[in-house]
Amino acid sequence: MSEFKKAKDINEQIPWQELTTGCEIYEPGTSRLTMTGEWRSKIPVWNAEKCKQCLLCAPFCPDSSIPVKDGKRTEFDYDHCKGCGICFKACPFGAIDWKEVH
Amino acid sequence: MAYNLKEQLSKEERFEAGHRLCAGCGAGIVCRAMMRAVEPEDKAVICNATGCLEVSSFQYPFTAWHDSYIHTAFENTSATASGVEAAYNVMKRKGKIPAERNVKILAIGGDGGTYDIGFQSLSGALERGHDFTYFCYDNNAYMNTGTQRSSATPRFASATTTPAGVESVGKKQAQKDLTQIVVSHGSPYVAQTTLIGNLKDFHEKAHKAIYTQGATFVNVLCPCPRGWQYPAEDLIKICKLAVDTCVWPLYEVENGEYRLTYEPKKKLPVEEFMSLQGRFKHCFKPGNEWTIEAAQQYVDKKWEELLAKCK
Amino acid sequence: MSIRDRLSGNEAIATAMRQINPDVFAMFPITPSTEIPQYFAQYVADGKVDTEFITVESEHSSLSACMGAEAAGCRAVTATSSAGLAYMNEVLYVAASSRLPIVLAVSCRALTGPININHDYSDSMAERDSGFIQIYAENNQEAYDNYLQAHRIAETADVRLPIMICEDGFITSHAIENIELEEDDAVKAFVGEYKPEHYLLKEENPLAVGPYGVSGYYMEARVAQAEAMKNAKRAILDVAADFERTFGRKYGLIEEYCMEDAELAIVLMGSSAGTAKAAVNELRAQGVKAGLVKVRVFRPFPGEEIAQAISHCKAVAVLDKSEGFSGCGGPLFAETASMCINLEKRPKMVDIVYGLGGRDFTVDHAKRVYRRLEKIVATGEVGPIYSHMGQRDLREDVQ
Amino acid sequence: MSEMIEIRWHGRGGQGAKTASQLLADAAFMSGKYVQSFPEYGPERSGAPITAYNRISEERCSIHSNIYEPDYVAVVDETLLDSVNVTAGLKAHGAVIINTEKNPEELRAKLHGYEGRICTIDARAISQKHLGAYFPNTPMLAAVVAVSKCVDPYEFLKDMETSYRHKFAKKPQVVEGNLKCLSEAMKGVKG
Repeated sequence: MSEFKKAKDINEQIPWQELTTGCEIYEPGTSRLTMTGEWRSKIPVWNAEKCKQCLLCAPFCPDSSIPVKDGKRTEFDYDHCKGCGICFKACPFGAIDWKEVH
Repeated sequence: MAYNLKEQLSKEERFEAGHRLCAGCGAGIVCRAMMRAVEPEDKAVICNATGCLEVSSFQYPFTAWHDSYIHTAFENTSATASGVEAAYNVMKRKGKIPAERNVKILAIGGDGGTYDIGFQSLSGALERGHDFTYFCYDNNAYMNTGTQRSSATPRFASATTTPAGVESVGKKQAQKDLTQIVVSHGSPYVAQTTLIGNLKDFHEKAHKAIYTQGATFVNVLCPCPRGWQYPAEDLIKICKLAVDTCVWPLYEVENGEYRLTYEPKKKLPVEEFMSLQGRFKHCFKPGNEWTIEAAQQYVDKKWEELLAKCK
Repeated sequence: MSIRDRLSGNEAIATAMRQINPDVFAMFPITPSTEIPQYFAQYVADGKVDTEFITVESEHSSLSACMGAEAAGCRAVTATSSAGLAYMNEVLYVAASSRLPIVLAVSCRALTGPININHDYSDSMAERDSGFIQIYAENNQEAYDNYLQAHRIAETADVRLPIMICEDGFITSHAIENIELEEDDAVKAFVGEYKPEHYLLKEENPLAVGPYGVSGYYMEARVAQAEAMKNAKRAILDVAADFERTFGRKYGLIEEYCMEDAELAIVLMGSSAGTAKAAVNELRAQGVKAGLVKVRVFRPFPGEEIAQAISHCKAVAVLDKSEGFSGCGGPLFAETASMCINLEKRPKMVDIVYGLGGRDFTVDHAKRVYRRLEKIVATGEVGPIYSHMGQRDLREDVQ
Repeated sequence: MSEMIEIRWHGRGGQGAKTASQLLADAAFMSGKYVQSFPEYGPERSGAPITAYNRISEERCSIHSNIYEPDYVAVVDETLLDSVNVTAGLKAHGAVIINTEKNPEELRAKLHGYEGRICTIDARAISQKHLGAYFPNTPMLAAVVAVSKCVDPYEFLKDMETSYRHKFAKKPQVVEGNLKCLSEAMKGVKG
């Protein structure tokens, strides 16, 4: 694979000469570099003990912030979770709390 | 193969975290599920109409997409997809892409980019029969510009260009039935779905659409908490009510054959769907009761028509 | 070996396309460019090309499909005119800023209204700021030759911009004239294979095209695009030099005709330049030091070259075949004049808008322009800087 | 450029004046000349009067205007004489060639005081006789060559034969008909 400009090296300080041609991006999923967790005003809290691993919460996360590993959900990706509360409502077992951020 | 949520969620995520959609936006759920419907060994090219999703999922230098992605403009997504498909065909023919490599061409746009400004290019691409799947995330108004009415906005919804007021009960016209219009193009697979349950309905339709040869179409009702004025966390409930009131019936049309994929055990009054949303608040004011009756009559009529087609 | 033939401009362009065998051609018909896709459809039907030919439902979609195809890794082409080009307007800008080297053949035709199918440059001039490279032809031979050079110019690594190959609607597009065609193999060898570094269908890594650019990036992206357009000047000359080595016909950014010692000059474009050359010949025979500058490349604008070419003249008329409605002259004049602003010594200059909607331009018209320039030199009075020629007019004819 | 010949064709949309001008350009091209053939375009439909032009010369002609002072004028449809001033600008040494069964002088009254040479050709009769249908272009083309000598008449017939044998390779009888049509028309010009 040829060497090309990476998104991590593109920022609002670099000169125009260092932008990619036509503002293209050559890597997958570079949005991960954006910490949308900072947008959160409420926070979901996962109670692993109450969780039955039904996984109904995971597909409803608009922010891909409920990682599933080996068929089980794991801790929220708080770097990206925007705290919308959909998972809190999706959980049939009360295993997700939804709290104010303090 | 039977739908298994655990297996689906074990797939590598193809719509990445860190996009800039509003908290609780249905479009993020749609994109993730859409990409799960592409087999892991296949690549995709996503053609995206200008709109909320586009400005949020590829803001330089951050793309949420793991697959190749192109945004050109608002009204031309189907035409752009036509070009990508033509390129795919010719590159395969000329041996520039190995015969065994499979790339699925997906187009996605909101109701503005699909029902309205993008309708001409959609119709053209459907008629020509390019091998691609168009996903419409229908959030019932032009949300990117701030909830102006679209032809997908239901009657009586208050939008910023059809506000409720002393002389107004919101939008005057019923929602354009785009799904039916697409069926009329002779598309080999057309479906309506939304975000309910374990997303089985969505997944099966998306998968069938993507893996049916030809121009296929999936219309997804996709709530917008800001535009519909409901608490973001209630998305699943809203979707479920849309289906159980028959405001948004779930069905598919395969080579012209209609099939209902979900029939509510008890058809709920449309009022229950409307009452959760601020955009219909004025319908519940004294003197406006007729709007709810009219909405109910319209839903009933459309539902009966659909049932007749599904028999 | 060149092949002696006689073709219309449209068939010449279609022939160039056949020889290049582009991957994707997305078409929508509009007079007078329609013949180009029609000829091409027959090539497809007869198996002379293996292009994917898409018959889309509008010009907006034809260029959009070209964008999809070009980004996907293909050579994509289309053709249009007039309202079709205007309808593409939005997508032209997007294609240019996405840096997709699409080749667009334009049979230039007047914009409405009133609706008119004949030639002027109101369509292509309206898109002069779109970011497309624009090259104009005097006749069918140049239309063909320019097309053969187009892909290489557009695809040059530090250019990567879409390109319009413009011919005069009907006057060139439909007139059959002699032409030297090149052998198919020679054309293919000259144009070469398209090898983009990144494309949507590339296996090794994905490509994302067409982002939202916040203010923190937009300015830089536009400067980069502006630099690419500047680079196009060099690329056009490089490709022209190779074209001359390969096929023997010479091209530049501009063509200077009898300009070495010219005192009176016309700056103009397209087929009118050929007609005006006949006037120059007649005037030269009478001892008048007349010359002309034909602007072949309008984008990037060869301002310095034009300014240099006319700097020693006493009076210059710029002939605009489009009304810019600026109230003070057409686009060719505005740009030519602005590029002369810093010349130590510069000629008197006037703008004449002519030939709109197929209004004929004859040798006599060209001679009238030179007579006007003679008068300017003799009296030292420029007279109206901006005027029209060829219209019926209640006012005294300023020419 | 003095040897350049300029010809203007008058016909009706759909009758083939444009095609006739293209055929003449083809013939001149085959004999090694530089040619231009171009119609004056508008949105006219079948039946409307149309104009087409030819320039034929030994060097490439750079002029791309219409022709206002033609050396020859060809009128494919006699009925145009009532509505179109076909001899406008026609040079004194030139000629107008009209498709009609009439004799030249019978038409002078319709030519707006034109004093020059008038030639006529009964393209209908010749076409019907040799091609079995009304294709005025072929006899008109031959008549224009015979009158204008814009290409050598002998070379012209030879080139046309080659062209027809190529074009109608599978229909030799059509070749014969066309060739007879041309040669009879070349001899049948009156005036």
